[in-house]
Amino acid sequence: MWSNVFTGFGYWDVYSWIIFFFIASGLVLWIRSMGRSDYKKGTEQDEIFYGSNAVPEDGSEIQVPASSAYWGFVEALKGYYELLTGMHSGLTNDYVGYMVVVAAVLAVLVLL
Amino acid sequence: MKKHVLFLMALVIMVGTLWGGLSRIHQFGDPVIAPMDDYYLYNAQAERSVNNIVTSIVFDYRGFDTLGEAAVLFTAVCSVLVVFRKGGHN
Amino acid sequence: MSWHVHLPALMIAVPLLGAFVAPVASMLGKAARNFWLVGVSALTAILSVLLWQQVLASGTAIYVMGGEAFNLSLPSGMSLPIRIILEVDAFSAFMALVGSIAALAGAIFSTNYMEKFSGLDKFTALYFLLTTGMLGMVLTGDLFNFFVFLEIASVASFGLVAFWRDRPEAIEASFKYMVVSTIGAMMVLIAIAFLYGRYNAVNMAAVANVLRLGYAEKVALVFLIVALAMKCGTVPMHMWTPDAYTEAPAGVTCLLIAVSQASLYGLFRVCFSIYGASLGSAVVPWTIIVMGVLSMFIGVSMAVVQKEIKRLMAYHSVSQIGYMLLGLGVGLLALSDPQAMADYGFTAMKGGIYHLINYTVCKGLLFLTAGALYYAAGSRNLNDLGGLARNMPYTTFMFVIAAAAIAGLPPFNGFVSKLLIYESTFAVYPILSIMALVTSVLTLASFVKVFQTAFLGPAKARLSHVKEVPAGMLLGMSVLTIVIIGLTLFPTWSLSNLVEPAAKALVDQAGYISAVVGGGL
Amino acid sequence: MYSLSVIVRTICDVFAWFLAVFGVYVIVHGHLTPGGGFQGGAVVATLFAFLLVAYGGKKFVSFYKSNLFSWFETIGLLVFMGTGLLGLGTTFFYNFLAGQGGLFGSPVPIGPNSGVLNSSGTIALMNMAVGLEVIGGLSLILYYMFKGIRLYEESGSEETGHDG
Amino acid sequence: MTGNLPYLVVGIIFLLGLYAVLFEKNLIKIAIGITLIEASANLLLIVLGYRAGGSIPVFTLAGKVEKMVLPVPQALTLTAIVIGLATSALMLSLIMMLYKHYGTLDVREIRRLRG
Repeated sequence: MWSNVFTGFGYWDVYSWIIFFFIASGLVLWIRSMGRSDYKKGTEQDEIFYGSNAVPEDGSEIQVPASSAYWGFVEALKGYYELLTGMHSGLTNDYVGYMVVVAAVLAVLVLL
Repeated sequence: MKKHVLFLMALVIMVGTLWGGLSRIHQFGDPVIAPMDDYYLYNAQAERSVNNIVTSIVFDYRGFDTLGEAAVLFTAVCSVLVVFRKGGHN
Repeated sequence: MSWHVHLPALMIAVPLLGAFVAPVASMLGKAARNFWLVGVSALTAILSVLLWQQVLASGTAIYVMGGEAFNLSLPSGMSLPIRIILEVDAFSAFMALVGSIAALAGAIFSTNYMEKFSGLDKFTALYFLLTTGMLGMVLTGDLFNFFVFLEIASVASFGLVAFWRDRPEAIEASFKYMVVSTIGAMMVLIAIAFLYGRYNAVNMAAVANVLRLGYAEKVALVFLIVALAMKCGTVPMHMWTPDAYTEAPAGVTCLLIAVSQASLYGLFRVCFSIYGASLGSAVVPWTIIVMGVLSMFIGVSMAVVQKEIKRLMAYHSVSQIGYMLLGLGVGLLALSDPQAMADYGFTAMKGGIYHLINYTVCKGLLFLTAGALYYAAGSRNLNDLGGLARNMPYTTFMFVIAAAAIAGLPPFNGFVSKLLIYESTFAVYPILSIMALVTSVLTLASFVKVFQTAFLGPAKARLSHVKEVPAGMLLGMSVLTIVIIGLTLFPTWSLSNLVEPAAKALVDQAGYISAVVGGGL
Repeated sequence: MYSLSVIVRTICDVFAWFLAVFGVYVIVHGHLTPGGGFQGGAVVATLFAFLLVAYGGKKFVSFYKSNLFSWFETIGLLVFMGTGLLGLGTTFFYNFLAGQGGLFGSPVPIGPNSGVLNSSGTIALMNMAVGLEVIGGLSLILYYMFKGIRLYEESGSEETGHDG
Repeated sequence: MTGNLPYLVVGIIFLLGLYAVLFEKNLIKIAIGITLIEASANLLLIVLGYRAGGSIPVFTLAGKVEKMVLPVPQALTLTAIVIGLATSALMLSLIMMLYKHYGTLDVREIRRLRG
């Protein structure tokens, strides 16, 4: 129960990882304890520095929306994604048709 | 339209293989030896004292299927009632 | 004889009775209905644990429906069974355990989540019927009975996907799912008719005992593989998956995951136990492997660009199905070669089956957290969400655990199963494990996107009123969280007790056959 | 839907009851003659389609009691399930009445015979239970699909669900 | 192959149903195609159970019977028919709700879920 999981090529031991995480968190706490101690919540010390501009009230103005996340990735693979979204056309006939195509291909492969 | 041609070809291939398989099951009209069905035909009357062999299969030998079948009907009724239920809160 | 021999029948009878009584129970008011919903699910889960223990202790359990004795599989002088036989080997018991855990979590979650809807008595009945269909699919040893339970699960899921019937997308998703799934079920029925016409038997073990691969058997195999692969949502037949998973209520989606796993079970029962050694050529294993790789890559690459949270997760579950197809397909490839099976095949199957339970609990938990977000924030569009970690700390915590586990971050359980799959598929073909690694990276990317846009970031004005979800939903989520943490902390125990018996039972075709045909009094 | 002419309604009044009686006959003799619970239940359920067409929707809705028929369905299912559960002494769905004498327990001669109504054990019970369930279920489907047309005509109260 | 004509009929009905589902744009026609596929599956089961010159497997008031058709396919078909009925009823209900929501029966306009 406390041994390793042998994967045939290597092994996996969860407890060494957990011990490592404890050590790492201990290190983090130690480094944090070396920080300055005159930090006070609520004072001007924890105000957001927004390029010396006024911080907008509603956060939705300064948040990157999800639709623009990984923009470069999608832009680089434009053709691929156009193909894929063309496949998901929302037409019920197509959905059945892909199944029939797979059945035909598999039938040809298996029967030959 | 290219897609339609592809679907049509796939449909033809699929149904063609289906035909090929169907004609290879067994000759129509004389099934090869049928031990399971013959067991029902010869023993159902003595075992379950029932004249209608089909009913004996539906409700006794394969009664569990019939329970599932009744459950399917119940499911369909529930689904239709869900789709056409009166709105508003319970 | 003790009542334990009736466990396989009770496993199906209890939720079915719960479904039949549900309209009566819900006449007694809201509390009675919720109690019935949770209590029967909990009872089913307890029964599944007992059944699993019994199967592990005393081998494959068979149950003859309506026979003179529960194990009288063959009448006198017959070489093939004449009654419906439930055959529960370790793999079936494992699947039933996983499915009933997911059903319990979804039921607890739904008690609070469905408060805003009417017609909840029908909801309770349909939920139990979906559970019944899932359990029957994994427990039965009879082909036509498998079809009947497949239909129960399908029709119940149509009704549940269309539950919010004032939302046009819900009806649309249900209809599309229905058209595709009904045709798949009819293909299954035609394949069963082929096998019946050839061998005059509908019992899986009896068919497997006498099966010789001919033309008609090949057609039946093609139909079964295509229909069941469609039911578990493999590319390019996955189009219904995002629609249905997105539009179903969250608690139901958690159970739909388990139902798709039951279809996967059917696929591998057909490949390993019915055809098995007589499968001959390597065409079918390679088809399954290619379908798995396609599902992994296309599913996750569609998930990255989604901006509706449940749709993203649904596409992503398509990609996780690919891992199981890959692992078990590699196992099927090595089935006829004991050396290869010992080298990498069995490891791949262990990885696939272990990933199956990891996927079910993690993805179920992810869908529940998505439902909690929808319940609290009133929107599923990631562009409208943001900064919710302040308002919903527990949901955030559980989402992080589930996302890290399914993305395969050490030390979570998802990493163990993926590690097994990587190393075993590398032995077959390095490109396979490279694709799996790339998929894992994109998985992490998609969940980083969800985490960053929904939970982190500045607080939004329109979300300032959001509070943590009610206790019932938190309880339902924490059930799955506890399972994930347990699987994480004791990987060796879960591998040796949950996964390895299942993989052994799946490989052992002769044992599956002899349990019925060789058995009897 | 509006009610049809007086001729049709009269014919309906005359023949609907034969339809019901025939359906009940098919259900009760399910273990002797072709047919059974499902077929007989479907025959009885056609009676309701008959009435719906002949008398029109409003009148049908006025005299059709959906609660009663949902009780039919539930009771039929529970009797069916309970008959299976009663066999748990031996196995689930064990036919514990056949050949025991008593209710539905008398044996039948082997080979072609004229049929014994009091035979076949739980099969007859299950026939009646399933017949009851099918009568309830199919007529409920008819009723609610017709109500669905009305629901389409008058836009019912929409459920906002979780949005907003 | 005239002896196997029923198998040919099964294939033709399956072809027609699948063609309707693949190429028809009206929801009602798609539902009709699906019921056609169900009919072909049921017909296949019944055809498989036919024994030349056999009588129905019911002993009540049967004359002297020398052989009977196979009873199992009829039982399976009974189950399959009820399942098909349930599916068709639910599908028509969904089509009614779709028409209520979208105001059309054209499948090309019912595609809000895409991409």
